[in-house]
Amino acid sequence: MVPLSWYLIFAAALFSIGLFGVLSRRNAVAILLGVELMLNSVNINLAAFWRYGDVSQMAGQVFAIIVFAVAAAEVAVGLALVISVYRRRNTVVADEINMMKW
Amino acid sequence: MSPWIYIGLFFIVGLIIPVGAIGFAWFLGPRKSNPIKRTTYECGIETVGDSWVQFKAQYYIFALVFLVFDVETVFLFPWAVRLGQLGLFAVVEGIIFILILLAGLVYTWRKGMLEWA
Amino acid sequence: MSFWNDPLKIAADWLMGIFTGWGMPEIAAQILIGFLGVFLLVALLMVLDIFLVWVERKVVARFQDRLGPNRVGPWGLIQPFADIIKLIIKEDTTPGGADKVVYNIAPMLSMMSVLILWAVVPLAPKIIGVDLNIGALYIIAAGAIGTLAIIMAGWSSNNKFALIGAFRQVAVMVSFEIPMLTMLLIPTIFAGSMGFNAIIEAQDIWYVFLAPLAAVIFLIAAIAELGRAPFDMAEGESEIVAGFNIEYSGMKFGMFYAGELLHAFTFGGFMGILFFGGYRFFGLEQVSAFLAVAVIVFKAFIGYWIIMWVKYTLMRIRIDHMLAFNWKFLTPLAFTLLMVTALMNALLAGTSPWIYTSGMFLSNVALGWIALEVARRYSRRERARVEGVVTTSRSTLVG
Amino acid sequence: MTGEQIIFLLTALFTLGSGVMVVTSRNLIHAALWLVSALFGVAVTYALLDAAFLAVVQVVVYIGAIAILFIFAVMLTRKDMRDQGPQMNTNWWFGALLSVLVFGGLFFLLQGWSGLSRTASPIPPGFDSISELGNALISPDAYVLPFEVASVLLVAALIGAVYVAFNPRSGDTRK
Repeated sequence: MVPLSWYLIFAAALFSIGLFGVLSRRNAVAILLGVELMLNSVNINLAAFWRYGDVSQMAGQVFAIIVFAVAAAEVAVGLALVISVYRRRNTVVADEINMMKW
Repeated sequence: MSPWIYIGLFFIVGLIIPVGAIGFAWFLGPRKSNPIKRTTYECGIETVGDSWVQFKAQYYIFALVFLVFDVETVFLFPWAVRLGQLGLFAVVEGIIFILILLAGLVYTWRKGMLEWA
Repeated sequence: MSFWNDPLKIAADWLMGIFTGWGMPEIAAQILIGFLGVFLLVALLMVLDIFLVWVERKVVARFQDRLGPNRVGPWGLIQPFADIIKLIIKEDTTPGGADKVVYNIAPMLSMMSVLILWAVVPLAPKIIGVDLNIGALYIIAAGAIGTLAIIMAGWSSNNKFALIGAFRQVAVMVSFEIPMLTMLLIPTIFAGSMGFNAIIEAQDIWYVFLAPLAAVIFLIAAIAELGRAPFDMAEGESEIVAGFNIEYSGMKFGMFYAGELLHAFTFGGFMGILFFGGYRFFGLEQVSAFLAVAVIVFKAFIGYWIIMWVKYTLMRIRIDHMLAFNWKFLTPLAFTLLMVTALMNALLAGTSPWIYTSGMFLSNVALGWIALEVARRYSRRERARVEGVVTTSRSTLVG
Repeated sequence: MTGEQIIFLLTALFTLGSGVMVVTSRNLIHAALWLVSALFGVAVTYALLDAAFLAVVQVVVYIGAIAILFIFAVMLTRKDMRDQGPQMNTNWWFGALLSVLVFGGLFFLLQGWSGLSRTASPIPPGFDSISELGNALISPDAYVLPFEVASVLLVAALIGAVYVAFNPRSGDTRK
């Protein structure tokens, strides 16, 4: 049987990889890819706590499903923003998207 | 034994068979490549420009609407499984859920986003 | 429990005895037996697939008043094997500039996405790969992998036609996935389970009588999902030739082709399972498991034949019409049907089966009629508007 | 080491390797495809956790919809698709350092928690997690409000995304 710690450490590692992607990629779409990894690692934790806690308490799975919805909404709006910026500024590099700066 | 092992076996066998077939054909088939053979097929005309052309934004719109509907419809599956036991209240909840969803579709429609041209 | 009722268990027990006799641990023997069973099923499917090539060619020939393959072997039965030999010894070209890894993975994924569907298909009361409680969603999940394979093939070929074809095909497939998902909900509501075995066991009355409109919408969505005519946007001899698989040759093309045929057959089977009682046919499935398998294969062939009939009768639809049809007609109709079914299911709960069935049937027919009437009114008005525009523009020209 | 542990470790390695490829691939389509394989690994993890519904939904939603949307978005912003320049920004080392620190911190925190070596009790026979999920999602004293709010959220996202990406002032060719 796999102990709970393995799942948690796995999720933490995935979260860190996603965080690295978010912090270091230049392309805005790639940043969103990193955010997806982070959301997934959170979901692994939720599912693991559901399984290792009281199975009849469905909170873990319900929250995981809500996270799916949030991820879908995030991708929809995030990519729409990227496309909108691309149409106006012809770039998807996050450093160059600085209209709000001054 | 967990049923997921069978699913995993199906995935493995489902990969082995095409890999085997393609590998077998690769093993038996001739391999005499030349630059003409490796050109891009466009009915005999020389390719102009990059093949990664810019796409109509409409494809993205349909994918977007699909994404939202897909996630919501998937949510309805646990609802549908329990519907028989839960009576009218659950039905009303589901109908509200679907109506909110359809409101989004109507908005997209009215904005003219579902038009192709 | 005799061999005729549960042959798989008998065979598995027998093999188990042999393997453990060799000193194999029980769990390893179990996995090995599972592997052998899966491999046998998939191998049978591939043989069936080869046979389907012949069926398809014969049937299309009859639809077009031709004879079809009739030279190689009796009734041309050996023809598909000749085709396969040709595919095997053909050169496998890769276009320059293609993304080699993605290009080679795509056909394998495409075939795999079809083969894994059979993990949840119940062939007889006891013969089912996995009786998961999520069978209905599993179909969609496998379809998602197929969609991905198409987009990979189109992108990696480094060809404009391939990429355009892939985009069109994916747009159509994902759009029609919504009505399909919705229609999967309706048998789920009736049976109270997403597992296919449970859905079949609950069908004392075939669901096609409870929800004829759902069956029709499911069929339309399935045909679009398969990418077959009249929804074959991926191909077009006069514009993008073969679509996403244009650069593929030899066995890799064969994988796409065989995958498409088997996919169509599989969805014929799903029609049978979801709406026509699966392996059940007037108690025949109780007699022997082999008869049950025969029943479901027969139903799958009927479904496959209907899909072919549609393909070779109707003409292609333009992509904008196709997507407009889906989003402006089919999707709202599917969700309305879902709401009506859920409501009727709650209102008619506890009544006798006859009232329940006729109530469901009548509500379906009424909804279908209303939808057609609305569509007719709308298209009449639209036609009048277009003609009006033409007239006014002409009059302005004259004026 | 049991079979389940071996499968878990293989899945975790596969997922983390794919994750690393997602954040380091130069080609964005490749990054999106690596994301698909990472998400598939997560789906296998759900299957290992006996969360059948989550596993299938993961494939349907992430691979079937979100990955497709990503690929479409990359195609629409194609100028940078074969960007030969650096894909990392200038202070990527800071991001790397911070990620390692976050992982180290989480690891350290987990070490101090007593429930860490807990093992799962077997699923009780007759327990159907999908029915339970259905109950939880629609019974008024459980999660019916999040269920409805999720619908509102998604519709809001749809409307917002459609408006942001394609509003008529953005120089779109549509009228």
